[in-house]
Amino acid sequence: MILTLNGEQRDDLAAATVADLLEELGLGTRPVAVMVNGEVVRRAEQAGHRLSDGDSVEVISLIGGG
Amino acid sequence: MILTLNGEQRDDLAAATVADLLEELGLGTRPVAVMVNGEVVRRAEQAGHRLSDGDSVEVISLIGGG
Amino acid sequence: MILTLNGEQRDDLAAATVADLLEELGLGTRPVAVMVNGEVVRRAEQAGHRLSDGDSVEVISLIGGG
Amino acid sequence: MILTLNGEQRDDLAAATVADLLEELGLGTRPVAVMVNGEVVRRAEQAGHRLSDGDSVEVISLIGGG
Amino acid sequence: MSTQAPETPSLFPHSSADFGDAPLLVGKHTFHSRLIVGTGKYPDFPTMRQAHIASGADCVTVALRRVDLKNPENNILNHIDLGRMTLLPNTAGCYTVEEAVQVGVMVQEMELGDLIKVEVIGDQKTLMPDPIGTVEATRKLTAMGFTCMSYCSDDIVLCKRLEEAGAAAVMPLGSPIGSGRGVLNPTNIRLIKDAASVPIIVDAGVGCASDCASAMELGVDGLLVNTAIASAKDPVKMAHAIRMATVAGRLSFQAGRMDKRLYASASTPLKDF
Amino acid sequence: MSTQAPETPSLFPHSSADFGDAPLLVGKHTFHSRLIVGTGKYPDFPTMRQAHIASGADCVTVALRRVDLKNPENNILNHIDLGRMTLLPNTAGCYTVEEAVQVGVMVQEMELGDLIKVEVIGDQKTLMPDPIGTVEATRKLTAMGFTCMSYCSDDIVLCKRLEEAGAAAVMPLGSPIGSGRGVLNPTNIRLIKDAASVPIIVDAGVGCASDCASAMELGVDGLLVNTAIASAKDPVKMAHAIRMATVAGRLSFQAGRMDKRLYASASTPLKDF
Amino acid sequence: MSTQAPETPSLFPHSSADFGDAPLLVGKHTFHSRLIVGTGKYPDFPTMRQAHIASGADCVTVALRRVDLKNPENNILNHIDLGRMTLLPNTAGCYTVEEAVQVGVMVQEMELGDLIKVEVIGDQKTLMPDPIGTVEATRKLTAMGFTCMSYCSDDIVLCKRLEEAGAAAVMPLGSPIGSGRGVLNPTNIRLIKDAASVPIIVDAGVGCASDCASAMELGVDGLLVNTAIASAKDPVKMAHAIRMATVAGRLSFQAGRMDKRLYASASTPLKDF
Amino acid sequence: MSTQAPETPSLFPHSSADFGDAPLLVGKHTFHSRLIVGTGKYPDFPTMRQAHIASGADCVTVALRRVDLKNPENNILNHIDLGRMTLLPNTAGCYTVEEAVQVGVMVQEMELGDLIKVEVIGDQKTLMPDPIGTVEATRKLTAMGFTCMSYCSDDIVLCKRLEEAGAAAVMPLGSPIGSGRGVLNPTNIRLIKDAASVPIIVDAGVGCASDCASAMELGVDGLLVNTAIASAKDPVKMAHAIRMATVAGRLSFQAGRMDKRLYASASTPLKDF
Repeated sequence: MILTLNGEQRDDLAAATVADLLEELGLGTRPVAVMVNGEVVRRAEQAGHRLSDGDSVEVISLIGGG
Repeated sequence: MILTLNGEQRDDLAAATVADLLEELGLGTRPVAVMVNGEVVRRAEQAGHRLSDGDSVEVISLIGGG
Repeated sequence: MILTLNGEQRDDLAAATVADLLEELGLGTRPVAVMVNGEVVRRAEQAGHRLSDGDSVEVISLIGGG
Repeated sequence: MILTLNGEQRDDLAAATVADLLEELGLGTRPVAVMVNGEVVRRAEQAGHRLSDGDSVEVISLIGGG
Repeated sequence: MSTQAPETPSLFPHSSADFGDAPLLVGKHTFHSRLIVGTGKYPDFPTMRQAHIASGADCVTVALRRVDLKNPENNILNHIDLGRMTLLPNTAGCYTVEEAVQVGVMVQEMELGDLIKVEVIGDQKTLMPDPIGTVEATRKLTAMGFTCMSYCSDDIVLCKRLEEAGAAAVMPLGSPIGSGRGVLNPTNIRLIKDAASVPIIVDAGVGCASDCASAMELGVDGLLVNTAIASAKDPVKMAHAIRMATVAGRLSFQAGRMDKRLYASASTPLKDF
Repeated sequence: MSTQAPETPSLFPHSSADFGDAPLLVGKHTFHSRLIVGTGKYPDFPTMRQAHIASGADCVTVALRRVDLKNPENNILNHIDLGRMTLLPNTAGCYTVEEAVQVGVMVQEMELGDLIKVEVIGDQKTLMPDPIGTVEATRKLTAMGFTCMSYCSDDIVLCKRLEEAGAAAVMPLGSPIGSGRGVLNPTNIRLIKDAASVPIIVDAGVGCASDCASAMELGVDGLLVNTAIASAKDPVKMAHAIRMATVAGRLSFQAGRMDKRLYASASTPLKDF
Repeated sequence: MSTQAPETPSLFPHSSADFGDAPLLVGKHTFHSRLIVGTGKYPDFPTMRQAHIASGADCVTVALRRVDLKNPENNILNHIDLGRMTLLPNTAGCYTVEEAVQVGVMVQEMELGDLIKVEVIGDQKTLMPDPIGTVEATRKLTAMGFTCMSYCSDDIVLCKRLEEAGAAAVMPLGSPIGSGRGVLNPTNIRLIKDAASVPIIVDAGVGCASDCASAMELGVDGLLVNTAIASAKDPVKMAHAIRMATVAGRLSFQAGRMDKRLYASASTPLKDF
Repeated sequence: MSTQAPETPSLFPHSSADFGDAPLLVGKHTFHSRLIVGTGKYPDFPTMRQAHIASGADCVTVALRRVDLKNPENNILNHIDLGRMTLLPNTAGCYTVEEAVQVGVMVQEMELGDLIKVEVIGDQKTLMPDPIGTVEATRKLTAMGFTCMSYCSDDIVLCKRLEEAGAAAVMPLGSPIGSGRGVLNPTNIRLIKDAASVPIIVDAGVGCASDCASAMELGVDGLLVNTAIASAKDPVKMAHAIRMATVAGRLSFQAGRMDKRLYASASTPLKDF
């Protein structure tokens, strides 16, 4: 399965769901938000949201800003 | 018939229509606009627009401004 | 003897010298400077400097300033 | 005879006096002032002021300024 | 202090156009002067008329208000040189889009032309314009066929939105109306001009001749000046001053000023003797 | 950006005198223009000559330096309209009273008239004038018969001392020479003018037209401008701009500006319908 | 030039609250410091952490961006003292209301609290906020339960509209973000504060300590400062400076400054001998 | 508006020395604070004393005048903490060199120490110092053994001449004494500091906390403040504000401010999602 993850094409990921993906990426404890194809996938839906070939996934967290 | 004309109560006016009123007021040649009860009475309708007791009439023209 | 003391005419003073005057005025412990007729009378000379009728005496000390 | 003329050494000048020098330099009609060895040579003295070997001569006129 | 100006001093230059500058184009209108003047606050009409002449302007604002029925012949248009001047009726005093549109209808009824100065006030104390209402009024009045000249704050994005809403000219204020404090934020005016595709005319706030020259040196296309002329001690003389300062500021902008330096640079070469 | 000015645009107004203003009186000299111009830093003499015409000035500074013996015919006086212009030789570049006096002797030798701009520099980096040396040089040059116009800082008491030393005009700087930053301390210039019995002429620092208008609005009697004209991209157009801004600033001062307000004051009466 | 500050200088005063001033109340939040700081542009996280301490602030902005998947442990929250600091996530970089709302959804997902700095940009070059979009985003985010702190231009009416749309604090900019030019239009900021019922916090534009003191002396409720600290040569020392200047400006406002005078008034009585 | 400051708020920081800054050295004297305060115009002595404490200053000006013979015990020295404060007697009110020297003789008679603030006034209305008299008085008082701190205009060359005449510190004014208008010409103050080998202390003109921070950011060595504290509505609170603003301005100068930009620069990275 090929995903666009934070702007890069990735074919090395095993995750089937959004929740799997976050775990696979090692982002467990950190506050993150996820968008799939431009829509936010809320926390409660992440385990149930299956990823499909060609999905565009954005994993968002905090950085410095003013 | 009592009109409110530019904010003052007037019972001394004979005019039956907006067109009559403008003539009675001696404003013939000057550009003016007329509102009756908050609505502009367009030039083409002024002869046909009859005034009624209690109407509020505003006769508007130009003054200095910046 | 009449002195002009800090701008006022005074005939009520018994002091014969500058040193006497300072003591009579009760300015003992405070830093003051004295001018007689426009000249500063230095500390060492105050005991020896006799006052004469008509002398103009200025007793100067510190006030607030910026 | 060697002169320092406006900062440059010159041995090519025939003039014997300041007046001669101005004529030799072709500055006749133009307002100029002349200093020899740091002193202004006034107009009336220019014909009589003989130049000597080693003299430092400044010929001054107008330029643009603000 | 003041010396009396001669009765009819020459009006050269009327405007920067007399020095070959392009005219000010607003919609289909061509103005030779980059200075627009008002008709409010003058001590009397004859002074206003003389000040208008002295200003060199060919566009003039007017407002709509109740006719004074006790003096129906007291008509300001008798005191404006309509052969030279184009009228720019304003919507001054409107607090809503609806009021501004209603004024527009009346302007059309009175056949005053297609120009309108769009003004929707948002605050009674400071008389500052309402950004959102002004955009909406500009959109509606443009749809009604008006050539809109929209009065607004010096908000950079707002000026762009007014242009998108159809404004033929955008008129940011220099400082609060009638305050006479000049352009308080030259940076904003410069950034507004940089981004604009329509003329930028500074409206409100200039108080004296140098304010006009400074504003024009920012590169804006024109100025609208009322109180600075009308409330000067000698309005006619001030109108001359402001006419010339506007031209001077424009030429100064075009001539390209010297660079500023922190330190000095001699204007006379170093002494060499 | 810049449009071409026509070859010979009218020069009305030459100066505020064209509006009935009194001329500028310095000692026994009467100048119709309140603008004095320089001759330094111009790209070439023809441009300078055109800029001088465009400025409307009738007084012009020059400096004394070594004749260029390789080009003895290269005479700046051939490029100054001596029919109109009065020469104002300066002592620029002098660091001592003695040097300034020596320049005075040469000015007399050259029969350049009785005017002299007294300048004694006190600091090589900022080219700021030496207050004490300038007072002394003014005293000595006045005793030699000169009508002194003394260039100085904007120190209020110093300006008074120069007047007491005989200066026929006092010329405080607006900002460092050649910096083009305008009048940095308008308060001082105003206080200097308030206290003065001789003309106050702002010399040095103005950079553009609005700087000239602002300075004149402070009430000063005149301006001396060199670099702002000579170093503009288009010196002739800038000379026109500065001529008109100087007139505009003078008229604006005389016309009496409106009061400034913190808050707004409507130029159009309140809406009544 | 710079001398080394000791490792852990005392932090007295943290804020004007140490002098009995009321805290800054934004919605249900109470901040003891009137200074809010950012997390952008710091040379490194340890410097940021030290600067945060030196600032005395108890509120800090953060932004949402893609996780750096190559460095998933590089978590800015590890470098913010969450015991003291309240997070203020921003919608920086959003150009539409929809984007801003989407950021709001993500902030809720990440359980970052109810505060949000609403920022809808309207111009790519100047990064100036979009007045209309910001009002609309404020309305929507407020409806979603957020305590909105809305970043905007210094348009007086716009600030009122933001308040009406639900903003718990309004944050006009002093000058363009990151420009460091201070408050360009103090008049506007003062008028905004006069009219406001919610806290006014100047956000963007201050460049140094005196800018902070000046802004607070206008009477505003607080400041948001990022670049002035982060891009100083010595950010920690600048954070101390800005902390103290903010307190000083607040106390100076409260203490009631002396009247300004055009002329002098002796601080020492007249000489009498 | 004003909240009550607690009775004895901590005085940290007393001065920038608490952050490792070098002390202020004037001749043989070492001051830990860069703020010098006055004793004029206070509502009463207890307020003055509290304000002095709040200022953190360790040097204080006093003046010489006739003893009030009706209240010979009314001695200002009883209200100055002589354990902490060094006295700086001034020659305020002197219009000639001779008067200033006479005050110097009296200061010696009164054994007030070797410091003296040299002030020779040149104009009764503006109270501006006489440049020539101040140089001469500095020379004479230095020869008498005084450590002179000479008060003067912001004339760049004059400041250099005062240093050459022996001044241990030069004290240019920011604006007319008691006017509270801040530093009117920051360019001059910066140029004076650049050229100086002795401490430069801005004396006169600051009116509020931000004026102090701004002045210190120019790089000067210290400030002398009287009226801004004494004539504030709440002098003690203002003294705290001015103490902290002086420290903040010093640290801000040392920390090295960010560069100014005409345009914006985002403090948050571009949006990437």
